[in-house]
Amino acid sequence: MPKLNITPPDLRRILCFVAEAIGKEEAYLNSLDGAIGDGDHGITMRVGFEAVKAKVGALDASVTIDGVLTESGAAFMGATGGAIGVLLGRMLMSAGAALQGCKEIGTSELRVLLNSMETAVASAGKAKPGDKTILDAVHAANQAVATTAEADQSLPNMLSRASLAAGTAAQNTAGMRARVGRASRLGDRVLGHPDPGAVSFSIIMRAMAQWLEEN
Amino acid sequence: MPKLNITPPDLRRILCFVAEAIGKEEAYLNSLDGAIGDGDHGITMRVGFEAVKAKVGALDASVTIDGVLTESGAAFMGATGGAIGVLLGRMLMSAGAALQGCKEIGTSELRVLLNSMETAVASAGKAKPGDKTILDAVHAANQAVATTAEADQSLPNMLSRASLAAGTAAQNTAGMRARVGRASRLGDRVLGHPDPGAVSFSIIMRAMAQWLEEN
Amino acid sequence: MKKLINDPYAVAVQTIEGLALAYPQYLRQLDNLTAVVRQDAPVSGKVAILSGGGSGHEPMFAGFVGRGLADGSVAGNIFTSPPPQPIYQTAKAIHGGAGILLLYGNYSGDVLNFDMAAEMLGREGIKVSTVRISDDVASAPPDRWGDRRGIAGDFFVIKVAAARAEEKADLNGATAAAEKANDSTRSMGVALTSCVIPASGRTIFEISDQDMEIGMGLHGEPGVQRGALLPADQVAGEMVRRILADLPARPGEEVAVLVNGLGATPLCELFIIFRAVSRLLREAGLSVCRSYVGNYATSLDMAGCSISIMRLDSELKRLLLAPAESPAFIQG
Amino acid sequence: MKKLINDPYAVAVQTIEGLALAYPQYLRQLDNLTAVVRQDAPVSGKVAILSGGGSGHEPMFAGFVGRGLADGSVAGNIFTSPPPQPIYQTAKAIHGGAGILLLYGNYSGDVLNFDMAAEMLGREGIKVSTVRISDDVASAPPDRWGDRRGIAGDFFVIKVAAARAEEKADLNGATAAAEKANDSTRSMGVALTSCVIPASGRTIFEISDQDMEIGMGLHGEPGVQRGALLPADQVAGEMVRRILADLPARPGEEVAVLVNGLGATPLCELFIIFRAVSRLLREAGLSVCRSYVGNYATSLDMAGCSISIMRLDSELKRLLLAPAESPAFIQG
Ligand SMILES: Nc1ncnc2c1ncn2[C@@H]1O[C@H](COP(=O)(O)OP(=O)(O)O)[C@@H](O)[C@H]1O
Ligand SMILES: Nc1ncnc2c1ncn2[C@@H]1O[C@H](COP(=O)(O)OP(=O)(O)O)[C@@H](O)[C@H]1O
Ligand SMILES: [Mg+2]
Ligand SMILES: [Mg+2]
Ligand SMILES: [Mg+2]
Ligand SMILES: [Mg+2]
Repeated sequence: MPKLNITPPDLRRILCFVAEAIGKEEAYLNSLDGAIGDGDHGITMRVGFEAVKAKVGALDASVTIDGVLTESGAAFMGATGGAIGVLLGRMLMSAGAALQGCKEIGTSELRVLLNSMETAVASAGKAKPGDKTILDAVHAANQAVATTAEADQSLPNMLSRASLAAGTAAQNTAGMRARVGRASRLGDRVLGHPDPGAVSFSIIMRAMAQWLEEN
Repeated sequence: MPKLNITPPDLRRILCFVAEAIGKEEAYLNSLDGAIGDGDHGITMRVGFEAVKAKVGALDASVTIDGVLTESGAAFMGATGGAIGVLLGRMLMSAGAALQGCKEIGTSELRVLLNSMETAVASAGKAKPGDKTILDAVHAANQAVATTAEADQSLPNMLSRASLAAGTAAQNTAGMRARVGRASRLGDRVLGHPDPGAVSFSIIMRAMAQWLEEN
Repeated sequence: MKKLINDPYAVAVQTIEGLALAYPQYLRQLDNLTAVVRQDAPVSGKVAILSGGGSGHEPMFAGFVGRGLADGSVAGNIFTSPPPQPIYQTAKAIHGGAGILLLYGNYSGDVLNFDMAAEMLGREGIKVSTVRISDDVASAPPDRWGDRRGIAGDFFVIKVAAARAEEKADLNGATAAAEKANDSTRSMGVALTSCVIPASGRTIFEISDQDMEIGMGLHGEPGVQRGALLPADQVAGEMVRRILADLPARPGEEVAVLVNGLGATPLCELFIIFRAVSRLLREAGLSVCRSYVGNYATSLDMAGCSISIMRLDSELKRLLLAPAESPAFIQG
Repeated sequence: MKKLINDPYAVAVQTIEGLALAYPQYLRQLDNLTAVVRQDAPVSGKVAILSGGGSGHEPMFAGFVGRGLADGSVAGNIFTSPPPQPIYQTAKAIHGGAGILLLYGNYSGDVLNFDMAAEMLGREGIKVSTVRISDDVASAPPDRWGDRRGIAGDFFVIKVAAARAEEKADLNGATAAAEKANDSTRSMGVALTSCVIPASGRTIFEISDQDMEIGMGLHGEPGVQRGALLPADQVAGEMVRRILADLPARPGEEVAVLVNGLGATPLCELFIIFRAVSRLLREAGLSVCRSYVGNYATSLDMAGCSISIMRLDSELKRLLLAPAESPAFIQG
C-alpha cells in the first residue's frame, strides 16, 4: 500500500533513489546530448545528483521538506554547472521557498512544488513550452497534477500521472525545433532527437513515482 | 644484342629509367623505412630521382660521362636532403670526379665507378660493411665487378652480376643489427627488416642492368 | 579513448592545478576553486576582467590570465559552465574596487551561471557588466547576431577589453571596448574529427574519414556544411568567404587574424591555412596588422581549426597591440 | 589521412611560407629557400645561431627564430634533413662576421648534410662550430651518450646558446654554452599514436588502441617500453624516473622543465602531466626554476608528449631566463 504523504526522511530517500536512477542513465543522457548539444548532460546530471545524495545524507534529522529541497538545489547547482545546474538547482530551491516550513508533501504540496518548479525554470531560462527544453517536461507534469480530477487525487496517483505526462512530453520534444540553449543553432538537424534535459526530468519523475509505489 | 658501352646519351636514358623504377617502389621503400626508420626514404628517393631526370634532360648534348654523373649527384643532393641525399649525391659526384673526361662507360669504367662510389659512401657515412646500410649493397656490387673473371668481362654481364650481388646483399641486411643511422638505436628490433638504402641501391643496379639488356 | 589523464572526472581540476604549478610567475590558483587569478590580484582601482566557461578549450580561458589579459578565470567541468558560486568567489578575489567585467562565450549554460553570479555580486553593491562573446558566424544568421556562440574570437575580445582596463578605463569604458571588439570579430571553424569526452570515453559526433564539417562548434555543435575534405586553400577560401560576407570590412582597412587549432591539428597545418588566409585577405584589399597562429581555443582532441578576423580601428589596434603576459600569450 | 594541407609534397615549403607571412615582426623567408632568418639578420659582430632539420616538428625549428633565439633556420622535407646547399646559403645570410654555430638534433641525415655545409662554409674562411643535440635518454645507453638523438631538449640548447651569443660571446663561448646545455638536458617521450606522413598517407608504426610506448622517438623510432596506457601520473612517474636516473642532479639543485606535446595531444593533458612532474621533482628535492608547457617539438599529428629537464647552474639559469622573442616563444 503506497504512501499517501512524503515526509522529510522519505524525501531524502527519494532523492537518493533518483540519484541512482539518473546514474544508470548517464551514458544514455550523454548520447542524447551528443546528438544535439555537447555530450555532457549525463555526466552533469550524475555528478549533480551524487552531490544531492551526499548533501541529504548529511542533513540534520530535524530538517523540514523545504530544507531538504533548498539544500538539494544548492548542492546540485554548486556541484555541476552547465545550463542544467542553474535550472534544476533553481527549480529545487524555488520549490523549497514555496513550501516554506512544510513538514509533509501531500497532494496540494505536490501541486505547489511542480508549479513553483515550472515558474522557476521558465523565468530563469526564458524558454516557453514548445522550445524543446526541460520546461516541456516540467510543464506537462505540472499540468497533469493541476488537472487531476478531484476523485483521482491521491499522491501516488498524481505522481504517476506526472511521470507519464513528463515522459510523453520528453519524447514529444523529438519533434520540435529548439529556440533556446545549445540546440537552438541547429535548426532542422535537431528533429528526431528528444531534448536531454526534458528526458532527465522525466527520469526524475518516474523514479519518484516508482519509489512511492514500492514503499 | 645488348650494348657493350654506355655513352653519355645512354647514361641519361638510364638515369631516367632508374627514376621510373624508383618511382614505382616509393611506397615499398617508405614501408621499409617505416619499420626501422622514419618512413620517408621512398619519398626522398623518388623526389631525388625526379630532380636527376629533370637535370639530365636539360644537359647540353656535348656533356661527357663525368658531367652527367656530377650534375646528377648535385641535383639529387640539392633536391632531397636526408642521409640518402648526401650519400647518393656524393656517390654520383665522386664517380664523376673519378671518370674525369670520360666519354663512355665500358668494363673498366664500371669498375672505377663502383669503386669510387664505395669509397665515397664509406668515407662520408663512416659505416663499414655489415653495419646495415646502403654501403652493404654498394660494397657487394663493387666486389662482384672487381672479381669477375677475365673471360666473363662484358658490360652487360658485369652489370647483371652487380645487380644480383646488390640485391642479395640488400636482402641480407635484414639479418643485421644497425650500427649507424636512425636504425642504430633499435638494437634487435631491426632484425628481419632489410635496410631501405641498401634496397634502393639494388633497385638502381637492377634498373641499369635491365636497361642495358633491353637496349 | 587514449588520453594522458588520471581520473576522467578530475580533468578540469588537475588541468588548472598543472597550469598554476607551471606558471607561478603569472597566476595562482584560488584555494578549493578550479579558478586562477593574476598573481598580483586584486589590482586596486582597475576594472577586473573575469573570463570563464567549460574546460576542454585550453588554453582558453585560464591560460589567458595575467597582466594585460584577464584578472581571473573560472573553469567548469569539461564543456560545462562553472556554477555561480565559484564565479562569484573568483570575482570577489579579483575585485579592485572598480567593478567586474564578465567575458564569456554566449552559451545558455554560461549565461545562466554567470548571470546568477552577477546577481550575487550586485546584491553586495559590486558593479558588474557582461559581454557575451558571439563571434561564430556559423551559429546564427546575421539578423540573430546576438544569439551566436563564442569561439576563438573570445581571445580578441578579452585581449582588447583587458588592455582598455589596463589603461584605467572605468567599467563603462572597458565594457564598451569589449563590445566593440565583439562587434568587430567574426570566426568560422572547421572540424575534421570529433573530440572524445573523457568521462564518457566517446566521440560526440560521427564524421566519415573523408569528410569535414565547416561551421562546427567548439563542442561539436553541428555546422553549416558537411562534405568531402578539400585542400587547405579551398577550405580556407570557403571559411574566409563566409566571414567576409558577414563582416563589413572595406578594402583598405586593417584586420587582425587568428588561425586557431582545435587541439589535434599540428602547427604545420595551421601555417598552411594561414598562408591561404593571408592571400585571400590581400585579394580582398584588407591589410593584416597582426596575426596569430596556434592553439588558442581548442576542443579537447578535435582535429580542425578556426579562423577569426577582427576589423580594426585605431582604438582596437592600440588595444590589441598593447603588451600582455600570461601562460599562453605574451606580447612585448 | 585527414590533414589541412594542399600538395602533400609541399607541406614543408608552405609551412615556412605561412610562418613567414604570419610573423613578419620576427623573421623573414629567404628567397627560394625553405628557410627563415631573423628580420634584422645578419647581426653584425654576433655569433650567428643556425638551427634546422626535417619538417613536421613545428614550431621546432623555424618557430624559434628571432632575437635571443636562432638567427636562422633551414627546414627540410617532412622528417628529412635539409640538403647542404640551403644550409650553406642560410648560414651566409645570417653571418655577422663572428662565425656560425650549427645546432641540430643528432640524426645521421642531419649530421651528413650540416657537416657538408660546414665544409663549404669553412672553405670560404667562415668559422663554424657544431653542437649536435642529444637529449633523448631512450635512444642510447649512458655510455653511448653522444649517439643519442635530439628531441624537445633542442629548445633548451638553442635558447641557452642564443642567449650567450646575444651577450656577444665569441664562437667558442657560444659553443661552450650550447654544449653545457646539451650535457645538462635529458628528455623522455611517450607516444600514444603514430603520426601520418603526408606524402605516404600512412602511419609509420602500429600501436594498439590500449597501448603506449615510452621512449618513442620524434619520427616514430621505437622506444624502450611498450605496454598498456597508464594513468598520467604513472606515465609521468616512469618518464621522470628514467630521466633522473640518467641526469646527475642532486637534491637542492634547480632545474628547468619542458612538458612538450607531440602534436595531437591537447594542452589539458600536458598540464595534467606537468602537475605530476612538478610533484615528482619536489619529491626528488629538486626545485623548478622555470617551466614550459606546450607544443615545442612535435611529430606531425602524433599523440603523446615528452618531458625535458635541464639541470641549471647560475650560468644556464641566466641564459635560460634571458629575454627572447620569436613566433613560438616569447620571454620578457
Ligand atoms: N534557456 C533554457 N531554458 C530552459 N532549458 C534550458 C535552457 N538552456 C538549456 N536548457 C536545458 O538544459 C539542457 C542541457 O543541459 P546540459 O547539457 O547539462 O547543459 P549545457 O547545455 O550547458 O551543456 C537542455 O537539454 C535543455 O533542456
Ligand atoms: N652513416 C651512414 N652511412 C651509410 N649509410 C647511411 C648512413 N646513415 C644512413 N644511411 C643510409 O640511409 C638510409 C636512410 O635514408 P633516408 O631514409 O632517405 O634518410 P633519413 O635516415 O635521414 O630519413 C639508410 O637506410 C641507410 O642505408
Ligand atoms: Mg550539454
Ligand atoms: Mg628515413
Ligand atoms: Mg555543456
Ligand atoms: Mg628522414
